[in-house]
Amino acid sequence: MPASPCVVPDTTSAPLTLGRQRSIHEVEARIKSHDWVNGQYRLIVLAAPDTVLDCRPGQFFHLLCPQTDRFQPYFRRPMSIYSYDREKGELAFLYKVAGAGTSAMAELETGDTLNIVGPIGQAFEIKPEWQRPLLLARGVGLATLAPLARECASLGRSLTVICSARSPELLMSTELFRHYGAEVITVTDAEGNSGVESLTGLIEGLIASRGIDAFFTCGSARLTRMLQDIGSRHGIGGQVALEQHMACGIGMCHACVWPFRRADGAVNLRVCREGPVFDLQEAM
Amino acid sequence: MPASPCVVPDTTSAPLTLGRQRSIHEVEARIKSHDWVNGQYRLIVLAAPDTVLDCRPGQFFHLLCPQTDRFQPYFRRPMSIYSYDREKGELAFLYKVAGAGTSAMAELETGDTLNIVGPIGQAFEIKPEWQRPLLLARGVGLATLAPLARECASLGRSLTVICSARSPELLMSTELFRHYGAEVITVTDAEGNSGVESLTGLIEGLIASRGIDAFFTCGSARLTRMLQDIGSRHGIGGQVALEQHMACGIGMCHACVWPFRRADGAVNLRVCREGPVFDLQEAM
Amino acid sequence: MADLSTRVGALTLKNPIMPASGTFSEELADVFDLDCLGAHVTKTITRERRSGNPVPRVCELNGAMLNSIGIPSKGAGWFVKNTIPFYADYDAPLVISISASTADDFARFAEEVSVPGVAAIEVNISCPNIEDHGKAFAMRPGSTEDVIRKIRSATDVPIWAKLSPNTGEVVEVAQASETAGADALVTANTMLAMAIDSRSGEIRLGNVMGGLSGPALKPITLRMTYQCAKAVAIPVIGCGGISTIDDVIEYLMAGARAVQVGTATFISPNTMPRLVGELDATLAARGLASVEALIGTARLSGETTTLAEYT
Amino acid sequence: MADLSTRVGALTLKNPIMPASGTFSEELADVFDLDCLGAHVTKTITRERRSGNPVPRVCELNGAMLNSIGIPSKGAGWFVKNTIPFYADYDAPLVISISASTADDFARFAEEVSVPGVAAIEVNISCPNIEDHGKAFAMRPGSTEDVIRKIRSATDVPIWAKLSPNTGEVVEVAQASETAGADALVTANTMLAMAIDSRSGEIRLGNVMGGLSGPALKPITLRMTYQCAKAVAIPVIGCGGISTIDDVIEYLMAGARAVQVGTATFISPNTMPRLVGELDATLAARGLASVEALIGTARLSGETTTLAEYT
Ligand SMILES: Cc1cc2nc3c(=O)[nH]c(=O)nc-3n(C[C@H](O)[C@H](O)[C@H](O)COP(=O)(O)OP(=O)(O)OC[C@H]3O[C@@H](n4cnc5c(N)ncnc54)[C@H](O)[C@@H]3O)c2cc1C
Ligand SMILES: Cc1cc2nc3c(=O)[nH]c(=O)nc-3n(C[C@H](O)[C@H](O)[C@H](O)COP(=O)(O)OP(=O)(O)OC[C@H]3O[C@@H](n4cnc5c(N)ncnc54)[C@H](O)[C@@H]3O)c2cc1C
Ligand SMILES: Cc1cc2nc3c(=O)[nH]c(=O)nc-3n(C[C@H](O)[C@H](O)[C@H](O)COP(=O)(O)O)c2cc1C
Ligand SMILES: Cc1cc2nc3c(=O)[nH]c(=O)nc-3n(C[C@H](O)[C@H](O)[C@H](O)COP(=O)(O)O)c2cc1C
Ligand code: FES
Ligand code: FES
Repeated sequence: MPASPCVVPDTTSAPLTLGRQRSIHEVEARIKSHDWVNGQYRLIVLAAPDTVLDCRPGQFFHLLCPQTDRFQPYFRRPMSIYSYDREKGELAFLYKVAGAGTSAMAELETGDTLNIVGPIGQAFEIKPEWQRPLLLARGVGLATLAPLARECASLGRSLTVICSARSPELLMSTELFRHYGAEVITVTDAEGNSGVESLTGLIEGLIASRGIDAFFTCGSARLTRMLQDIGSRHGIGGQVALEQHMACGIGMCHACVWPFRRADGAVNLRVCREGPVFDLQEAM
Repeated sequence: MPASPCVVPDTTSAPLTLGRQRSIHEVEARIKSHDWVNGQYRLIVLAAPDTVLDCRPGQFFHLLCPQTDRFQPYFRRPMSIYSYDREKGELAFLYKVAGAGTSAMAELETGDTLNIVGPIGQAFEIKPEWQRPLLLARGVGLATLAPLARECASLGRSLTVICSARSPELLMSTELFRHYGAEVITVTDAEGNSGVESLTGLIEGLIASRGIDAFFTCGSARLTRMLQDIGSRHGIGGQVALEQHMACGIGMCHACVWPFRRADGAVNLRVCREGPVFDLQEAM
Repeated sequence: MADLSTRVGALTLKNPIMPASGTFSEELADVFDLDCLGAHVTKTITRERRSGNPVPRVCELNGAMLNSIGIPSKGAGWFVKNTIPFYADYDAPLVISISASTADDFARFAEEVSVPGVAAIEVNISCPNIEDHGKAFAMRPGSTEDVIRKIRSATDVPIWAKLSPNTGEVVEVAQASETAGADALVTANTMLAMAIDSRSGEIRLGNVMGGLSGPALKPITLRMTYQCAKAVAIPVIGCGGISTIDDVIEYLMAGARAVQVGTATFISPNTMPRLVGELDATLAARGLASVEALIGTARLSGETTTLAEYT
Repeated sequence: MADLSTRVGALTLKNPIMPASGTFSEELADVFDLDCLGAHVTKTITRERRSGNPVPRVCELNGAMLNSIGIPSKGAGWFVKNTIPFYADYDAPLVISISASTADDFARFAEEVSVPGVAAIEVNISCPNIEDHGKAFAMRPGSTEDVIRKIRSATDVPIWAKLSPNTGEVVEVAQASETAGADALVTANTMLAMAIDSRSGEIRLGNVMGGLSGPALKPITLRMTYQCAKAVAIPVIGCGGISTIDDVIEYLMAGARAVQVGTATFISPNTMPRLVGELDATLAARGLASVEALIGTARLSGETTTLAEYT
């Protein structure tokens, strides 16, 4: 029996032998720019082919961080899409330099390439009845909510964004959110207004004053729980983007499960596949 | 019981806690130059501290080749001292770029550092009765014999050197040997004069014409056996520098053993410790 | 183009590259055409629904990973109704991996999943995560022979026994599998291991211990493959740490008739199609007409020095 | 300065860093002052002269090595006359490693080398290279208990049992050692493995198979250390893949009271003195007064998510 050789998608230009649909692509993307946003976060902008730019807010990519002298990450690292632009052929990630992988990634320079797999996962859904959403972002959760804010803007939603960070220097993208027409409120641990109590007060106020009718959040288990409470009291729905340790990133390994409440009992769902965006109230 | 902390020799300037003698040192040496000698061999010259420059011909160093993108050697690599110069503070190795370790090493640039351990092993001994030695070097064996030629010259020995290589372009250091006053003869596979038969004829002739009274060789099992034959026929003694795969390089692991004939039967000796220089006739 | 096909017992695979159980699923069809693989191997399932182990379920090491996924399972019914039909669209043979806690349950379950579309059943008698910290059927020849024999009498579908590196009796377990009627061996599953965060003291898996996979495992499972291929007449399928074409070739040389790729797919989802292409190119470069020409060719170097009798 | 001392049974070591058998010898005194080590551990010897295995005896892998040195030995007489006296010049306790092919020979040999200057006898019941491809006393609790009991009755010197990762019964073997009277366990020896040159098909060790050591081994032997420290009351000494201070700390956290450094010394002969210094610095940086404060502190993360019962 003669072998039918495999075509490695994206890395060769040969056509597929069978026409089944492929939505996730592995590509080497060249770095257009790579800058520090503050002392902890970097923004990396890639020149990306059309194939991977069919993105939606809330989706992520799985990045192959390089091996360097000092850092030998093995797994890929999941990163939310911070922005994507088909016209410019650009894809950007905003990330916190933390452990081995992100530290290795931080050493990449303009002109280097980064191997990326994506776009992956379920995007945010802006339901028709959600006209006045509140976005609550803590730390890096902001990267995840940025494209959602753009989408809300383009759908004409009246948008409120609360950005929470440890200190004012670590607040990011507030200008970007304003640019999307959002009312932006910042709270920080340093200023003492980022705790659950004061935030609850603030949000209850916003519900009254601005008619908030949906919550979107990312980046903090504590704040997610708070929004669940407020949401259930006020009958406000919403979505949360979760983070969980991943291996494969595309649904094969079941590393990234998280428990969810469902009508027929609790279930474990894969953050990489059924998520990373989930119904706010279902997340446990 | 309070601990007495270890002093890591060479990497700190603290004095030793106990005065026992140390002859082998691990140092980071800076690269002064690193050039291709021909298509296969590179010469690396290091700025080395006095501690490691108490060298003798035939000894070697154990080199920690770097980890690079393409090559991840794990063991050190043994390399004969090609030259050493206490006054200039220089130490040089002439090496063939072959597998992972030497290929990784070849990527080092002037100014980089190389971690070296040495000097190690038993040196050549130029016995008083050995007045007219013949040095027979094949390929990289030449690197090993170069400092011996210098020593012979400084001891006023009348020196003959046969350099054997695959092709004339791969012959090296013939000028260096001439500079030490040696009569230099080159043979190559390409010219068809490097085989055992023609070399035997050549050497028998040299014994007659130049009164050769000792053999030193390195780099070829075939030529070693040939010299053993000629030597035993003519009652000419000598030494051979052997190569064997090594792990520790300093005598601990018994990886590098080689069998030798001794009066009381065969024994296995460590090339890194009892060698790399051995009696020509004893090597099996 | 070289002949990449290989036979594993009664099955002919169009090439020797297939996924390892638990590191592959329908979702990979989002990345490449799954029909370029020699076979499809599904994640181990159990008859009943199960949730698997607590998170964190994975951690990365230098050139390796640990997992304590366990065997989350949607149950036999769901699997037969949803998973098996998905693979019916492909030409590549479907190998399903099953597990159970007693030999009788194993046999009953094997019978239940011996349905059209299943080309072979891989029996995961070696999963180190479930039950008593890594003890499994595959630890002992006796328990292996018992479970395989019972499965054998319950199904006509070819049986692949997936062995464990956690036993000191690999050869005996391999022979017991053969004796009991297994059609092929897979060498091997993950090795029981552990990791601790040196800063916090936290154990890095929710289940404390987990299975080591990836490149660091290769020298161990390559050894098992060689041992088993020498010890049994049934085909052996190599598995453990394969990520490069050299790895594939080494396993074939050690005697494997096919190989399974696991963790490497997590690092690059296109690893398997890449290896198929590289295998073809390597055979061509070496002037070999077929994969067959590589199988079992490992040998001692002629240059091994004979040492003296004494040191 | 922190208190680096540690107790291993009756012995107090000034620090927990010592060499692993077979990766250390008198020659290392050419590199640094051996008295900075917690103990000295010699290469395994046999009573009779032996030559060890054919070359090549070692090969390098990615972040690991294989060895099939075997046990070349100059014999008991030479050892007692030459090696033991060499170490008498040092304060660090001397641990000698012995091997034999029967339990009775082991006992006789232990008695013979129970001479002044020997602080402990490490019994290498786990060397995977000799005799039938890796089968050794340490593969089974029964054979372990038998050999340790016989040695116990032949000597009063503390006995350290060096365990093997090649068994599926680590915990049982550890407990058997304790029951039979061992004073400490060393976890562990090398893991049986193999390498093939993918270009030539040559098996890379003259002995076909050999022992895996170095960083790739760590997750396996760290797991064994944790298992053993939980299962026995006697001290456990960790060994396998240690090359950084983080490795040392992880073993201590897993429950080891001391550690042995092997292959890393081949890569940098100053590894052990460096680790002693770094251990001191790490304790200081963490505000810990002693090594003791780290031992056995590994624990599960409080943040482990409780999953749903079903998938
Ligand atoms: C869907 C998704 C989207 C994300 N988007 C962003 C983003 O836009 N910007 C950003 O800075 N971070 C984001 N994160 C978190 C980011 O993945 C981790 O910060 C990153 O993996 C840490 O890697 P490291 O090498 O710095 O840390 P290490 O400590 O070296 O990581 C070790 C391992 O733990 C995993 N890990 C550690 N922290 C996390 C975490 N919070 N979530 C998941 N895995 C983790 C790593 O992936 C790796 O496998 C996202 C996570 C997920 C799951
Ligand atoms: C005492 C001594 C002195 C030497 N002097 C020189 C010299 O001056 N110049 C020079 O070019 N070469 C010399 N060699 C040989 C040199 O060590 C090897 O060419 C080198 O180790 C090959 O490494 P690699 O990374 O290129 O090959 P790889 O194939 O990656 O090596 C794999 C393993 O095999 C070992 N190995 C391979 N070939 C040899 C060999 N011939 N001898 C010992 N180990 C080997 C390597 O050290 C390594 O452990 C010497 C060898 C010894 C023992
Ligand atoms: C995340 C993960 C899940 C696995 N699940 C299973 C499984 O369900 N059944 C099984 O037999 N092996 C399972 N394995 C083991 C693999 O099939 C394979 O034997 C092992 O990972 C070694 O191969 P690798 O090094 O190529 O990954 C799993 C491995 C990983 C990494
Ligand atoms: C070259 C070599 C020789 C060894 N010889 C012995 C030995 O004689 N006796 C023994 O008990 N262990 C021996 N070992 C095993 C080591 O003592 C140690 O258990 C193992 O290498 C794991 O530690 P490491 O990863 O730090 O090297 C040897 C290991 C190596 C690498
Ligand atoms: S990371 Fe593998 S299933 Fe989500
Ligand atoms: S290389 Fe270790 S003894 Fe020679």
